[in-house]
Amino acid sequence: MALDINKIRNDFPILKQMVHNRPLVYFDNAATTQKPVKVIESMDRIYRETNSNIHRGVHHLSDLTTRHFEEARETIRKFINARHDHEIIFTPGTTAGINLVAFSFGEKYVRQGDEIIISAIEHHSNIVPWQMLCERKGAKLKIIPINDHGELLMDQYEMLFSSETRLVALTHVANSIGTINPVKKMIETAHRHEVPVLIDGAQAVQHGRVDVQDLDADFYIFSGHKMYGPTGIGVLYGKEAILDELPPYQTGGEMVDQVSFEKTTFNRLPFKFEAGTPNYIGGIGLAAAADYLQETGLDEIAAREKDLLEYGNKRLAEIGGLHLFGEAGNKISIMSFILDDIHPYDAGMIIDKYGIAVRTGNHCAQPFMERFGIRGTIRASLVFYNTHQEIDLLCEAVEKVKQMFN
Amino acid sequence: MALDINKIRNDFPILKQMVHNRPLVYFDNAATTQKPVKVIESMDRIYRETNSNIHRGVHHLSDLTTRHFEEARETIRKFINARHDHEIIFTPGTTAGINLVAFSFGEKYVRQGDEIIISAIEHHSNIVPWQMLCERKGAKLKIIPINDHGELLMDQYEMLFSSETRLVALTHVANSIGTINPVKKMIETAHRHEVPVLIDGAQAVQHGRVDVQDLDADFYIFSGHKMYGPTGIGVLYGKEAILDELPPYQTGGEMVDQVSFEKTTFNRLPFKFEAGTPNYIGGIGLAAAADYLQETGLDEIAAREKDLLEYGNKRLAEIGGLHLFGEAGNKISIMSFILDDIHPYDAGMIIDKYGIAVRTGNHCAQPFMERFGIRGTIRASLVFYNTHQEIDLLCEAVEKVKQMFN
Amino acid sequence: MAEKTMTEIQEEIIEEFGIFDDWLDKYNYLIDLSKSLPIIDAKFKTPEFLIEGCQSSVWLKTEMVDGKVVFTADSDAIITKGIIALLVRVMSHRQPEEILDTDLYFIDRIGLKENLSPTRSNGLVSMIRQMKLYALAYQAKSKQK
Amino acid sequence: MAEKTMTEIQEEIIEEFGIFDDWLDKYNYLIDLSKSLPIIDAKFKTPEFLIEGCQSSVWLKTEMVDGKVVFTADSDAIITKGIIALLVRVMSHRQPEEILDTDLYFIDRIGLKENLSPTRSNGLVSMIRQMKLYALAYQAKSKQK
Ligand SMILES: Cc1ncc(COP(=O)(O)O)c(C=O)c1O
Ligand SMILES: Cc1ncc(COP(=O)(O)O)c(C=O)c1O
Repeated sequence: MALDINKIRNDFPILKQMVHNRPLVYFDNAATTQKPVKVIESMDRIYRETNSNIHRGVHHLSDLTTRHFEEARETIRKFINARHDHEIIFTPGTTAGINLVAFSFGEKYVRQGDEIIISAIEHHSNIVPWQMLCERKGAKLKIIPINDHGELLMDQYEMLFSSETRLVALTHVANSIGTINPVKKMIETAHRHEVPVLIDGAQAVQHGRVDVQDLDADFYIFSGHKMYGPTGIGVLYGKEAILDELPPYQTGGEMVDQVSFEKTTFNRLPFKFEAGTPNYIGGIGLAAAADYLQETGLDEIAAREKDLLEYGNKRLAEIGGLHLFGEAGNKISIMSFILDDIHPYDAGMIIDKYGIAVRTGNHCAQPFMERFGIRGTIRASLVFYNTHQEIDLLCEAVEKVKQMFN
Repeated sequence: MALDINKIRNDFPILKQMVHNRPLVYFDNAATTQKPVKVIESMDRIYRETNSNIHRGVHHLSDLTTRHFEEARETIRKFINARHDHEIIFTPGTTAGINLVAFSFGEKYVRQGDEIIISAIEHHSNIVPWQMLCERKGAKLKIIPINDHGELLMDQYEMLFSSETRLVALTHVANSIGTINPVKKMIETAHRHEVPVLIDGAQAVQHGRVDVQDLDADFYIFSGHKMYGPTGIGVLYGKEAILDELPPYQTGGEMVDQVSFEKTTFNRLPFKFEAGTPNYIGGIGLAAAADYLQETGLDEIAAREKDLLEYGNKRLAEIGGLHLFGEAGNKISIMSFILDDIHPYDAGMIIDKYGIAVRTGNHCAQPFMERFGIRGTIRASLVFYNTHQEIDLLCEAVEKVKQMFN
Repeated sequence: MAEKTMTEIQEEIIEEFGIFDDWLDKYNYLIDLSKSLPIIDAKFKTPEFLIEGCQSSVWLKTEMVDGKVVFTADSDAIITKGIIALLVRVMSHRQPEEILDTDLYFIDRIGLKENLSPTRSNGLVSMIRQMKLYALAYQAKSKQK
Repeated sequence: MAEKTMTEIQEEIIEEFGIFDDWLDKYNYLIDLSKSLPIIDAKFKTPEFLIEGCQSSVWLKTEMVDGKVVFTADSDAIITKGIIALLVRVMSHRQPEEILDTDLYFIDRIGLKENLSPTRSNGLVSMIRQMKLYALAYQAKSKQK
């Protein structure tokens, strides 16, 4: 069933904002998505009615808030179909989650001479933590190359494995150009070499169903703020068997079991990895976002976004001197482009005046930009609350840009 | 000028809640404080009107939100009187901030055989990260002991320094019993030995003026949720000269400057330490909390809380078989007590039925509990929005507990 | 002993608690019950039998007597102990199968659910899990034979 | 050259921009201005003179000529370049003192403040900082003598 777009747009209060005296056209969804009323109100309600620090509290509000937080964990478990609640670790975001694994997995399993495989279309957050780990341990980073469409080269991938390979860290969806990587197949390949796989799902969970068991991902990581939830919260999923083996990352607060100055023992999963007071209100807000996505229907969302991408691609292709990057067969509705002889920044400044929010620059994917010999692109990232009319407005603005700068 | 308590209670919507059919008496403020409308609405407004990811955005909303976030940094700078904005690092909370320093400072300055000084009244979050660091580096933890009142022994402190001492990590205010440590003097002592000092201010900033320059603290760390702000956000203050020298902790996102697969360089302060999308909405909410505290008046707050402590101490002293822990001359309004022959958990369960939220247990300060040979206490932590009448209700509930269990 | 089923005993307890008007009566009754619990021998109050809760501790001892699982338990907190008394009354002297197959719903129905909240850290949730695990172990063992 | 004070030039620019009705006219004018900027010699477009912005880059070259600071600058983005043209018009060929003492308010007044937002990462904020630092350095040097 197609989505009722008017109803949906009503769910997002910010979409009624005016920017430079024009109705906001929000095409910066890959940076962060807007929030439905349901999410905003879920947090507002806690602050007004039940807020209390969680765990170990004997009083009513603490009990209530703890339950809500643990229910949120269960909601997230269902959302990505993890086997156990305690495989869901709340983190401050994707970057924090990747850093956690880079440290804990690195301490346990990565030695001098070992290798870690990442791809050429990773976000900096899935590059630099591995570089740092490699530097600390004397390990080596191997890169899966891409073709001109922005697709990973599968034959090259297979060839990167060696007996030294310890981990593959791979984005599910590329934030710069929207490519959906064939992660299920790639995980299978890695597992054939007995190498576990971390998936950066920051650009994936908001665009379609993700089933971590079906993917057989060893780690799966994402951010709340990119899936219609609040800032300051994210999720690290890890298989119980692996998480159990890893040493803790940050320490202090509820994550410890017994503390003395001589010896400290750690709490069980998931608490072992949740040091300090977690962002429990953020966690509850994130669960509200997951609920919202489920209710709206992830298949319906994917279908609508596919339609937007097709329309957008068609309309942009009509504009002379406009070059789209990333033409993977399988991608989310991100349109990343440049205009002949026009600096993305100049274009962005003018497009902004039309009330249209696009992002310009390297999108935290410098190595990718270098691959194509460009400094940056103009990126319009659309989601299900966007419309054809908004795409038309973007085209109008782009025409204006061309007229002004040529 | 004394505070208008009716007006103040109106600022906190949750204080009107009913718990077990009684008006909520919230005495669990050391775990987390409640939030004034000003804070709740500041975040609500962003989500509804201006939300957009910060930094590097060319569009209007991104620009606006970035400004608000950087203004929040400036607000926090003023709040603790730091010299520079870029000495204010936003973190997910106190625990995260301490872990950051334990890693980055540890990597740079701590070697085999070095020593770190902490105290006997630290929260686990200011114990375990140092234990882990010591374990990683082969360093040693030295503990400042306390007397029976819960005060640190200054002569012993002085004697702990050696040429191996690299850092003192010390709580400003003890969360278990409320002792205010003479941190200014203790920092002076450490500096005389050329040792920098990290202050855990999680229980301090919400109770009175803190001036990091006056204290001359090298690091000062606190949580938003304990100072009337949102969850998932905290602050690490560090002196520019030291922060500049430290390697980054988490990596990825805006905190990098140039990334290639060969080499990555890092952004300047404060971004170097803010990996990934920071909790920018939390940061803005936190600034609203700091504003609220300034407007209410930190001196007025301190005076009111002193009065509550005096009244509470007096009333509790009238109850037979009740023993207060922590009778430091200088303390915040935390009353930590046990009842003869009654388990704190049993007491807590009954007190809860009176709609009173107290915390029972070890308060994440096991070593402290062991020092006094107890498993835990009942802790009532009061702040300026609490009242004498509420203290009377607590005394009533405690009498009931005694009657039931004796 | 234990001629009645676990479900019957649960219903019995629900009826008993039905007469209480408010929490005060219920908790006073729990305190009384705590006194009725056969005290676990001090020699069993060892780490081996300890179920650590952050707030209160629970000791649980299990034996197999004539094909039935017998639980003895204790806690350092009175209210926890009162609830233990109820749990022992329902679950002890049962065949493993019954323990495994029966839903424990009475705690909720008598309005003491909060005491089983995992957040209370009073050891009770772990204790019930432990009781079921013992039953499972005994069952597995008897099937082996 | 530069008989007028920096403040006078700023007022002049504000007046010029006063005739524009909307952003479109302003930006078109900036684009025109960008073309008027004397092009920086390619040999100076080196890392040494580069001020890196995430979005666009700025090159800045400074000389001391007859006791006055002379700025030459360029950018890879046109709008940034247009604003640079204005900044050079106001700030170049000045004594260090004047550069240091004068408040730069015209950008705000002509409604281009957004272009100086640190968040735009277009290098302009760093450029202005750099211009003032150069002036400071020249001043310090001349005092030494
Ligand atoms: C003195 C002290 N330090 C550190 C912490 C940890 O703070 P958070 O849980 O916000 O990370 C607390 C919180 O209870 C505290 O009281
Ligand atoms: C693919 C990908 N990974 C990681 C991140 C980092 O996420 P966060 O900034 O929420 O930590 C992003 C955000 O842009 C992303 O798109």
